[in-house]
Amino acid sequence: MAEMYYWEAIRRAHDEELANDINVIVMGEDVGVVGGTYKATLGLYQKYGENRVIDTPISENSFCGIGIGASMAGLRPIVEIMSINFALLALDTLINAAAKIRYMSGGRVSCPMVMRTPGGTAHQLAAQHSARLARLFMSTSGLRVVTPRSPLDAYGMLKSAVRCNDPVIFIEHERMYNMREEVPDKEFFRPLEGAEVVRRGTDITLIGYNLSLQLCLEAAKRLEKDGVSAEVIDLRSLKPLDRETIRRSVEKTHRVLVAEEDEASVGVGSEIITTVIEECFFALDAQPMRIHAADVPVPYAENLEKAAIPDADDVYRGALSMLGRA
Amino acid sequence: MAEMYYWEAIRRAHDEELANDINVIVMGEDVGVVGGTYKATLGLYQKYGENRVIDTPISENSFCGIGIGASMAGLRPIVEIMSINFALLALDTLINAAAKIRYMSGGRVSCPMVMRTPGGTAHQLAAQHSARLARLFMSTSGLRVVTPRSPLDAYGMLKSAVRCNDPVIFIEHERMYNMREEVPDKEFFRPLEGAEVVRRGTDITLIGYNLSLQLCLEAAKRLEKDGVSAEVIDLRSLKPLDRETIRRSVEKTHRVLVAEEDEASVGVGSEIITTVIEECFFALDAQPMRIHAADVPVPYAENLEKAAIPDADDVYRGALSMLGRA
Amino acid sequence: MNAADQKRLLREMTFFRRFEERAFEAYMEHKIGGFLHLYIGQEAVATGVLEMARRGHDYVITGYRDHVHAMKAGAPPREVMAELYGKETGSSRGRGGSMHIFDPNAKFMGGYALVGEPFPLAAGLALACKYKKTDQIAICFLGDGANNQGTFHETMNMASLWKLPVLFVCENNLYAIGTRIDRSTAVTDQYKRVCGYNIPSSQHDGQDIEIVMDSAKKAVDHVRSGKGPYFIEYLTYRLRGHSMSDKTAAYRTKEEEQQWQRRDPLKVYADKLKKAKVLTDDDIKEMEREIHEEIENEVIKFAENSPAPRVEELNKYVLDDNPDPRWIGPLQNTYQ
Amino acid sequence: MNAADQKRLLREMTFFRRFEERAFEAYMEHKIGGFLHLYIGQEAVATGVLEMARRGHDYVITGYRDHVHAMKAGAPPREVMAELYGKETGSSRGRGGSMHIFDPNAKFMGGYALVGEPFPLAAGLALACKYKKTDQIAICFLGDGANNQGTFHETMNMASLWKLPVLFVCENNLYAIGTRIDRSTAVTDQYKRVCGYNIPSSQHDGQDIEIVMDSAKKAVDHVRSGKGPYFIEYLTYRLRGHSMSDKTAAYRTKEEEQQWQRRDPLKVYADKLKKAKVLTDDDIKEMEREIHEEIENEVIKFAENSPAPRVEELNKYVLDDNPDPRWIGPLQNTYQ
Ligand SMILES: Cc1ncc(C[n+]2csc(CCOP(=O)(O)OP(=O)(O)O)c2C)c(N)n1
Ligand SMILES: Cc1ncc(C[n+]2csc(CCOP(=O)(O)OP(=O)(O)O)c2C)c(N)n1
Ligand SMILES: [Mg+2]
Ligand SMILES: [Mg+2]
Repeated sequence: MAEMYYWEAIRRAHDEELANDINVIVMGEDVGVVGGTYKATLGLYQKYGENRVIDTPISENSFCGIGIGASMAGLRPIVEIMSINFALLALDTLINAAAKIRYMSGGRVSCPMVMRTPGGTAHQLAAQHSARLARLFMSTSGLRVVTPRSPLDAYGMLKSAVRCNDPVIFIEHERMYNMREEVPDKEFFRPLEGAEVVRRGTDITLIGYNLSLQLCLEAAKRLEKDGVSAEVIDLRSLKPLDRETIRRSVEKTHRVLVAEEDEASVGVGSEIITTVIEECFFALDAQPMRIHAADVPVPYAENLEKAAIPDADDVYRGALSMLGRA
Repeated sequence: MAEMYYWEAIRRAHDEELANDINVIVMGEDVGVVGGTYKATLGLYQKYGENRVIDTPISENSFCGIGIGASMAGLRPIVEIMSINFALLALDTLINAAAKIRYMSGGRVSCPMVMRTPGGTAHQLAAQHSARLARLFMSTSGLRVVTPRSPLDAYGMLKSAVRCNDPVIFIEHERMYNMREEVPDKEFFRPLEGAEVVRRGTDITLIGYNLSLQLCLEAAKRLEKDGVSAEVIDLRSLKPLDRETIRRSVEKTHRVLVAEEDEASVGVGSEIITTVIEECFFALDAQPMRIHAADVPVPYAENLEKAAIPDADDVYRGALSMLGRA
Repeated sequence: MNAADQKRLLREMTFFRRFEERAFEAYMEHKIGGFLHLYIGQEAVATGVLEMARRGHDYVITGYRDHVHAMKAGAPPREVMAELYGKETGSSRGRGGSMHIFDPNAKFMGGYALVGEPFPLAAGLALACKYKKTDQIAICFLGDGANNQGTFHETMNMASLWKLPVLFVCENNLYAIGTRIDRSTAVTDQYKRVCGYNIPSSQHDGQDIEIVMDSAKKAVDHVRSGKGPYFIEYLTYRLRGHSMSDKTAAYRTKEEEQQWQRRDPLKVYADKLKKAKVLTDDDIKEMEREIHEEIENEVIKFAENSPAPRVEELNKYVLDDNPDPRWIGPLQNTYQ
Repeated sequence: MNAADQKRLLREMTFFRRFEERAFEAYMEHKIGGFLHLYIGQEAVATGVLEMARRGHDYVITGYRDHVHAMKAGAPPREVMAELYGKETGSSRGRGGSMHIFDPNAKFMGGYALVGEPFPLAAGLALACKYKKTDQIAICFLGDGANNQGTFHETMNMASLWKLPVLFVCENNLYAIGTRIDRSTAVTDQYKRVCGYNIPSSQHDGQDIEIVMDSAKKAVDHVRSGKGPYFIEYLTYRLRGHSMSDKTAAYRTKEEEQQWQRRDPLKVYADKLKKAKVLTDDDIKEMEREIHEEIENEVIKFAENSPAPRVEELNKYVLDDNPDPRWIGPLQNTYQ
């Protein structure tokens, strides 16, 4: 068992799946010769050759479409979009085609492919390089949308994503690639579905995913010092959503806060709050709350960016106020 | 004052705005010679000439981009995307560019353009021609998103949209073009912002927009016969959202149901319910409810399509059950 | 080509024509909904090109005007008709409708409503063929209007760069709905538009099926031999409106339509075969009678009598309905 | 060209180089964040092309590697530097940063991070020029990699079809981040890629500013005269990594880099002018000293001393901050 960076975990999953199944191929901009902008495919071009690790031109809609077409013919492509911002160029093939082909063919044709991409704000990348967009895929039937919180989950979920028979949108985060964690040496898989209770608590449920889960964990630690026992749930799978785990937790804590890095309007947070309302409205002792980014294109200036994006302190203070302690 | 079809109201707004301001131009597939798939620009090519009413090739991302570029240089383009399904091809220019240019230029450059498009299911158009997608634009800061419920609002709001200085996404509905209503002969404008209470009531608030507003109105009529007084709110503007009008109504009725034609997950309904929770959680006497489409790509077969899409009866029965009367 | 084949081809084209005319009737009777894009007038292209492909072996993909392509690729006509009727026995189990015919047995991979979307999908199918070193190819049909979509450029570049075994067949019928080609396209000869990709291309008459077959054979051979993609353009004409509600008078002249009526591929081929004494007017009458019987007794009856999908199965086919729990889970929280 | 202009051009290019080197330092000191794409090695292209345009009159637009284009178009260097520093006095009020320089006074319309996005925007600017019958043109700079984006095809077609006054300038520096051009592109000569649009085009050395200017003049004249778009390609090289974190060793050789170092446009032009006795090494030293002073005393000081944006103004500039209530409302419900 060794510590591994998030990017290394992703890379290892690629490596093993390429080795395991000749039908697995990798495609994307700069995934080959240079091994990926975030090193997710480092050395794999050299190891598996240019037919299996394919550098593509800057043509997002079509190289996703090529991945989809290849998957319809039995391959299992892992397609990288270098940043989720660029996925807006590829929604025709991802949403109009990949998400709908199984359904509109009456189950006769399927698209077992993975589209991996980092979503999220990094350090002052400004409006056109800070999209989060998980919401967009989460609102599309026919897709699976997952977003691992840690190297361990990233490794185990990517392996599952490659093997599953549905199109999977696999959302990473630029600010998480250098996160480290122990990952067992022996191969394992993590299921694509199911939210996970990553910290037990009794007073309030904090829900996050991806980077916002980290904010929840940090806030939970601080709350503990204030004598507040926060339960923390990692959504992991945005679609399908594990409503059961959310319900059980809120029925116990009677309070819920959702943190997300995206803007509020029609966001993951609004879906989670509505889910809570539908699942256990009468269990609530306090008004549910969402912590989210400001409703603005992400600004470049450091101070503005910081003000636009939520941090652990926002989650912490939100929770305190919900508990009537702020 | 004459009765007018929805499409005629849209056409009249185009006509008047073209006549009023030389900077107004119209672009889109088949908007010129044939006058638009839904006749929204019928005869305007003949009247204003090919420099002002421009038939474009099938290149959604770029003709939207051309509209945006032209707007940056002082024109006021009205760009039609023939169906909102095709807007997935144009999100790079609409969301990455139009929505962000004002912000990332520090307010120095703006994009006063309108993108009009019909969204919604029609009669068995199947998965690739039944997208609703209002949610997608509603979640994007930097855009205005409006969706008129009637010929009168369509006319008055399109005129306002053309004159306002922001990029406006103007969402129509294929099943509403043949709706008729009296529209005054004298020019008028309807404001882009503000939800409208279109029917007063005291027992429950039904919220809809576009076609789903019609479902709410129909349900309200039926509820009346059951002795239930339903208030009906037309959102009209999805972004920005008029939280105040929603709050006031729910504070009075203590019950709220949102109807939308789209899938539930991360939808307009989830945003409205979350807004209610944030604005007046403690005013609620019942669990808020959303009525929505099934979480599936829209099927072709008539019976499946009907089952997938909500109708007035679903709204009616939802309301009754919330009132404990079903 | 021998007479038997010639007769068969005329019969096939005629069958496709009558099939679509019958679908038109059913549409008028509200037995078919949604959009219905007829291929009437263009039959020689798909029939001729696919005659040169290997049925059930080569992949075929196209846009929404897909009935004839599907059937010639091998989809059973009665299942295609049942699909138009929205029945459970349809090619796509009634979920897709006219624009989304799928038949993986026939390697017919759809049926897409989004103009330009099939380009990359076709290249992806071809990539899989090349990767697996089978001798399959992918054949992608698309309209003149579709070539203005960005995917055209992106896909041509990658197909050429990676030498993918894909044949692009442009059905240039001069219009994209109501927009005449020269009003949307700077260079109207479609085969010239691939000059920037190092892809060989050519342009041919699309109304004479034997011309179509000759030229398609060369193109198919080129692609199958591993030399990379080929782009072939056929000049043709849709004799009906774009879809059911389209009125052609708004954008084209009666004279132009009549001119192309005279080059109706059925007429062109029947005349040729009659002239060559391969068949007589009586043979044609007999053939028409047989086709009529077949369509009524096998195709329409099947569609009419088939059950609609069960509403209880609305949620089927969204995701894999029998997923392997090892990958899918759900994850078990030890938490109670 | 007279000696004064020659000296001025060398000075401008040198200024741009030192400006960016200084920005690099500031980046290392964490005074600049985000991405920073330097134009070092390519200065002759933007400087030469825009020398032939009308400053503050013609529209200019480009990608993320935009500092030099903005300044040559007329954006004050100190405002560009302040933008990199994220200051309220920056070209984009600190909201845009390096990739999003805007200066409408200079008709410099951005600064875009999405590869390929500027194509249609440029055509739109040109459409407005043509529509208003001004004699302005739009100049769009883009990389070799960007030409693989679908917007290239879509925009070239419309620009040609509508004869828009737009000049496309391809800065072919042989790489798109780490992907060498022949690994992404079927036809690597970029000027040949517009053959399918009936757009005239040509290819030139991008390292010698006088060659750039000569060729650009012809192209600008063509476009301004109403003959429609022109596509011009310059062969150039980015001497640094793609952005700050990029290590070039992964994808290109030291030898190749050295070869292009020898064709550094500053060196090429300085050698030429020295040989022509337009200036001496001492003149260059003096020029460098002046530039250094200017950058430190005017540019950097301004950026350093300017205030950051006010956090209270985070929500400014999302929509029109002073909209006309006639169009915006809000609608008043009579309802209480
Ligand atoms: C992306 C997209 N844009 C627009 C449309 C609307 N549309 C359907 S068919 C069509 C014309 C296509 O013309 P062409 O490619 O020549 O094919 P044809 O119908 O002539 O066979 C258009 C614009 C669409 N379905 N998809
Ligand atoms: C749509 C999109 N896809 C991918 C990227 C990531 N990216 C940024 S620059 C770049 C390379 C562009 O190369 P080129 O056009 O040759 O310009 P150069 O950097 O060489 O000036 C890529 C792939 C992006 N910014 N936008
Ligand atoms: Mg056509
Ligand atoms: Mg380059």
